[in-house]
Amino acid sequence: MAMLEVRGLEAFYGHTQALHGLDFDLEEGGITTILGANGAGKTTTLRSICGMVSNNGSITFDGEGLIGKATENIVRKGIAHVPEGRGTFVRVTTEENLRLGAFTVKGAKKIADGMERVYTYFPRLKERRNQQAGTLSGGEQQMLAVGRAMMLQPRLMLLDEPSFGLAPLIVKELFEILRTINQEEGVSMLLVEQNATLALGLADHAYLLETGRVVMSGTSDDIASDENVRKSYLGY
Amino acid sequence: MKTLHVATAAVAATMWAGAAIAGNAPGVTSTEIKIGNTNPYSGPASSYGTIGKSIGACWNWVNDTGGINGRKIKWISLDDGYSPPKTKEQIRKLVEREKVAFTFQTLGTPTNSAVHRYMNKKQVPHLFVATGATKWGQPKKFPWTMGWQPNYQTVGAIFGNYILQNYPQGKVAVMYQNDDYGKDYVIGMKRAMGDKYAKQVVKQETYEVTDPTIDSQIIALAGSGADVFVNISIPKFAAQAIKKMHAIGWKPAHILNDVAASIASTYKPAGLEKAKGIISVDFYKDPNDPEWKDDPETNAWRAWMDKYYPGGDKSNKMNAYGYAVCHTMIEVLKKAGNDLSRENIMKQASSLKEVHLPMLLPGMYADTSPTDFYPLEQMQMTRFDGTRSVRFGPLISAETE
Amino acid sequence: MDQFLQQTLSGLANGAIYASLALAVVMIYQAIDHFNFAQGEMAMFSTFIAWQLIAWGAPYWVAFVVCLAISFIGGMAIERIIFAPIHDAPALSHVVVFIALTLIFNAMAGFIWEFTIKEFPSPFPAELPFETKLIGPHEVGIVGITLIMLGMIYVFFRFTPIGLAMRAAAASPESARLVGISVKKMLGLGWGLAAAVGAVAGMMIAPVVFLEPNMMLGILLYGFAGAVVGGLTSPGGAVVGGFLMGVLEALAGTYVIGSELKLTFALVVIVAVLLFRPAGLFGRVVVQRV
Amino acid sequence: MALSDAKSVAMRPNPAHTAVLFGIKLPMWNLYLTVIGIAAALVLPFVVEGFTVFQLTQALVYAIAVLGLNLLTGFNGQFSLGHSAFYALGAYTAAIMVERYEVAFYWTILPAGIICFIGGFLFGLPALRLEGLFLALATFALAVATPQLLRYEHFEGFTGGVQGIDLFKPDSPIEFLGGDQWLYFVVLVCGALLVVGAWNLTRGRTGRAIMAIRDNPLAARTMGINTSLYKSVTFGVSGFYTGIAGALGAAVAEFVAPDSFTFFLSVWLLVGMVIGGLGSIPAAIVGGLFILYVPNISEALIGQVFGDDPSAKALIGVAFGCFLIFAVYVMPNGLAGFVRWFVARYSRPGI
Repeated sequence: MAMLEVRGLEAFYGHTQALHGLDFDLEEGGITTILGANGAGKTTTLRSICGMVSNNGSITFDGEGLIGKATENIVRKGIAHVPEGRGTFVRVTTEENLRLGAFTVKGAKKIADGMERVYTYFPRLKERRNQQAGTLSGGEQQMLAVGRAMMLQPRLMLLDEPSFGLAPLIVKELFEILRTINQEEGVSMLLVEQNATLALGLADHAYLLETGRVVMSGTSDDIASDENVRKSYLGY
Repeated sequence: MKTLHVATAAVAATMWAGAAIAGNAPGVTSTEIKIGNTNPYSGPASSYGTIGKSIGACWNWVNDTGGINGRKIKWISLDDGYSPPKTKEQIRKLVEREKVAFTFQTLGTPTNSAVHRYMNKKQVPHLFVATGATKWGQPKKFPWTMGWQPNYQTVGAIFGNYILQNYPQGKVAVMYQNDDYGKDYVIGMKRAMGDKYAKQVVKQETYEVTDPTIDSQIIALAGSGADVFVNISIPKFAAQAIKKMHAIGWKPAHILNDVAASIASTYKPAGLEKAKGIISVDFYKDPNDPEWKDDPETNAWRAWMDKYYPGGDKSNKMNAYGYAVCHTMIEVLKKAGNDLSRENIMKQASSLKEVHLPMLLPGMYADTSPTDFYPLEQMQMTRFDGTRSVRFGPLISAETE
Repeated sequence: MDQFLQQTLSGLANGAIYASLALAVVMIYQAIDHFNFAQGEMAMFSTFIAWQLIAWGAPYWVAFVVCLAISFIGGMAIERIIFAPIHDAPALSHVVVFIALTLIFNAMAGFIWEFTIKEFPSPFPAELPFETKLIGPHEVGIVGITLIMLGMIYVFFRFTPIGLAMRAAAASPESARLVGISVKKMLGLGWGLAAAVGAVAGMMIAPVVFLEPNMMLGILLYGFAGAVVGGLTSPGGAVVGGFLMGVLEALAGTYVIGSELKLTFALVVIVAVLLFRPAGLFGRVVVQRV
Repeated sequence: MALSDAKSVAMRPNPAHTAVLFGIKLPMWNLYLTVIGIAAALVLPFVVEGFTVFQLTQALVYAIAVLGLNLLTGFNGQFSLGHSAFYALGAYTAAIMVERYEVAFYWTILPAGIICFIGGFLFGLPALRLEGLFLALATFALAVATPQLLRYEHFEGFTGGVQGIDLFKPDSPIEFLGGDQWLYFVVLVCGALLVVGAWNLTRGRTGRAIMAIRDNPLAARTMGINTSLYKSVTFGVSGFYTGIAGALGAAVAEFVAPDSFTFFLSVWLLVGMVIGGLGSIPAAIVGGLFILYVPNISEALIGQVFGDDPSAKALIGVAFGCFLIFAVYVMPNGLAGFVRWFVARYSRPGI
């Protein structure tokens, strides 16, 4: 059984339907990516998993249904969401952001260890630990968002456009760290990206979304070698 | 009580006459007299609302005991939140829509000012307004408006004279509420003291009703080295003043205005010991003064409170005020008999001859004439001895010119 | 000189009153990211509850604790019953509900307890251990209690996970949910704590100004001003702001402009301060890089 | 992104269903409502009693003040608790001109507005640096200071101090119109002119700039909008409206006094604006009616339920508070928001 199973997922904003019956699976330990154009429903898919849009259909995580559950309770099951726009708590410090990430974790030792691990991955955050998080640069805030998600000690991490608005060098650094986290911490990842080249480079599985429907799926290599995908999304 | 029985007995005989005359009088039928009123039942001045409530309770009692000359009182008391434009609206509603016979005890100086000309233009009796300003007694200019309580300027003048007689060399400190009520006392003091006011008053301070405390004012006044303190404030601030004066050890002769001269609502919260020696004036009985513990009039008042206004606070002097003023109105209506035309009501109200009212201090009465629109003008000075306000000196009748 | 010292100390004592209410203001601001206009009336109502318990014969500290508990539960109930259903309404609609609550609490207190002033006991000894005419024991007590509350609130927001979570939930509810914080619970908790802090403020204030339904009208004004001038996100700033209001008002009334316009003067000074420090003396301007 | 596009397509009125009134483009149903509204406003004073006309006049005056506040808050996003100050300034300007200088009332309306425009503009300048609750405090200070200044000893010769100033409302020059009816039409004409003015202001280039500042001040600045100037001018215009309301209100009450213009007036104007609906011009009328009538309804309700029980009078405030909460529950975005929601839901083109 897959770790995350999505069947017939529909999502709505007011009267407008954004997802029209989505089906996909996510295997434990891997990195899966969802590709698609602007407005295809990628972000909506991630928000649906976390119960942040009105939806129906079925989403099961380890066999447990998530539809209708409150966001905070879904998160408590070990799903960390790195949202679009990074969701930084701007008024508090970097370290307090990390502490907030560990809100569901019990035990001071565990939290301290977690924080040390985050600092090992992102030494820059350690330098800025007492700085008001709103004053961090975009790249630093993205690192903070990933670090905060790690603090939850998640089994699944949902990443929404982590490369958005960042310089290419920083993106490269960030994606390498993501790969390390996936391999060393055993965190599964569901990645939404506009930059398909990057995403397919990192992920092992990929789904292609068009106007709220899955139109193609397969391993990253299969998808990357598809003629249409290459033309429309990879641009060569 | 006795007269009420007589009145009830007379009902049957006069019913037909009443019906005939009352037919022409606005707000009056053979069975009912409509009386209008505004009071601040909501908003920052809502503490005064108890006057309107106690008068309402008084009319309930009147109606239970047969009404006046066979007519029940329909008391329409509306909330104006102490806002003059709202008063104007409510008064117009009472006069034009409810078509009341007259209004009675509308409360507040700015609020009554807003309708002063309107009532006189409409020629509707604007009786016994609940404010101590002086302007309610001008029968020539405003023949339809009449005050009731001794006005603030008169009290101020009494204080001024008292200072002249007893502390001719005294240094005086004055604190007053920064509105018409406070300023009227000062005007009265100035009138009585003449140029002595400027000489003797070494320090003046004001407070706003929104001030949380008046500590700062008291310290400043104490710092002036005054040995006489004239305190014109409402109970809350009077109690604060007494406490603070004690705390900083300032012990002048303390003259407190009648508004706050109440054992239950000022002296007790401040501490009876600390209030000892306070000099004031009064014209009606403080029900909490041990002097009136077995007074039949006060006992009747207590019984009435229990039965008709159980939610009311018996320690609140204003409920005795409401009771007394209501009896003034009863007297006027009884005298008017079956001619309840507005002219006659006004005529009766301006020809009260030494009418005793329950809860007034012994020897005092209401008295008016076509040229004297100030019903109550007598007062007596009091000194608080730690348990009761002891009256001293003669009844002072300060005729207002 | 003696006069100046007296005025300053009395200003500080009044300032402690404003500061204690300003703390409640900051508490609710940290919890709901908004100012609760009904805070003063809620505190007044809580104090009446304590007064009633004492009138029924409860010892002071029993009444104190029970009153805190009732206020805490009451605050949570207000959040759950009144604000939860209109959670998505715009901020100004919430302001209208705050105004409505102010009216309701004020009128209810008047209905139940009438408007005559009531004496409320002070928990502090009647005499100070040293001889002075400058300041009374209750005044010293208020300053002490205010500083203790400040310390507790500071520690709560700064060092406890719940305090941190509450600030996060108020400032960025969506992100807070994503780290597993129940924003609903935080809101309720914040309302409860703010009501309890307000109740303490009310019980400290009442012995000075006397208990009656309108007692908070003026104080809320000063407490609000103190909290804003100190910076709404900083409990320490709110306390300093409260003290500042008290001293400023006392000294301005005595030496600058007379008591007639002292409030106006104090407010003008505050607005002037805000012009140079638009986020208050101790508030941090929220900087966010895009 | 695409979602909001879809929504705006749905809400865009069908061109076939629009009409033009005073140069203003309106959807058809809106036109019907406007015509009915105008007709009712013209006929009402002849069918109801004088007292009701008086009440309606007062409600219209409040509506104008609410409109002024709405221009500032609803359209420009600046919060104010200080509009009682502008209302007072307008009222005193009119009263002093009429009573001290014997100017005919009509000639005091515009000066009252202009003085308040200047006052608003000047207050708007320092207010530029303040936002949200800080601006609320500054305006709040203005509202609190106003009655104190009006009572201030040294201004007494001018303001009449605590006693206030009496003034007479203008006599009706037309024989068949009573004094109340005449004043009603004076206020109505002023109100109509101000509504048309507000409409034009908010529809044009200026209006777009004002609203852009509300929605995204940063972006507005980068678009080349002089935000400081627009914000101060909006404050001025808002003051202008409220000042005119004050002058008209002085004539309706025929009396001004410091106690008429306490901070609570600001609160009621705010309540009226929110209940009517932010950023909507017709909503101001609802706001005006609400301010005037709902306290009366609360009072009547308590009277009905508790009869002659004197203690129950204290509950009027409770009833009013409950009405407010109820209104917010039913229409969290005010009546205007409710109507917008209703129209979006039921009158989409083709349905």
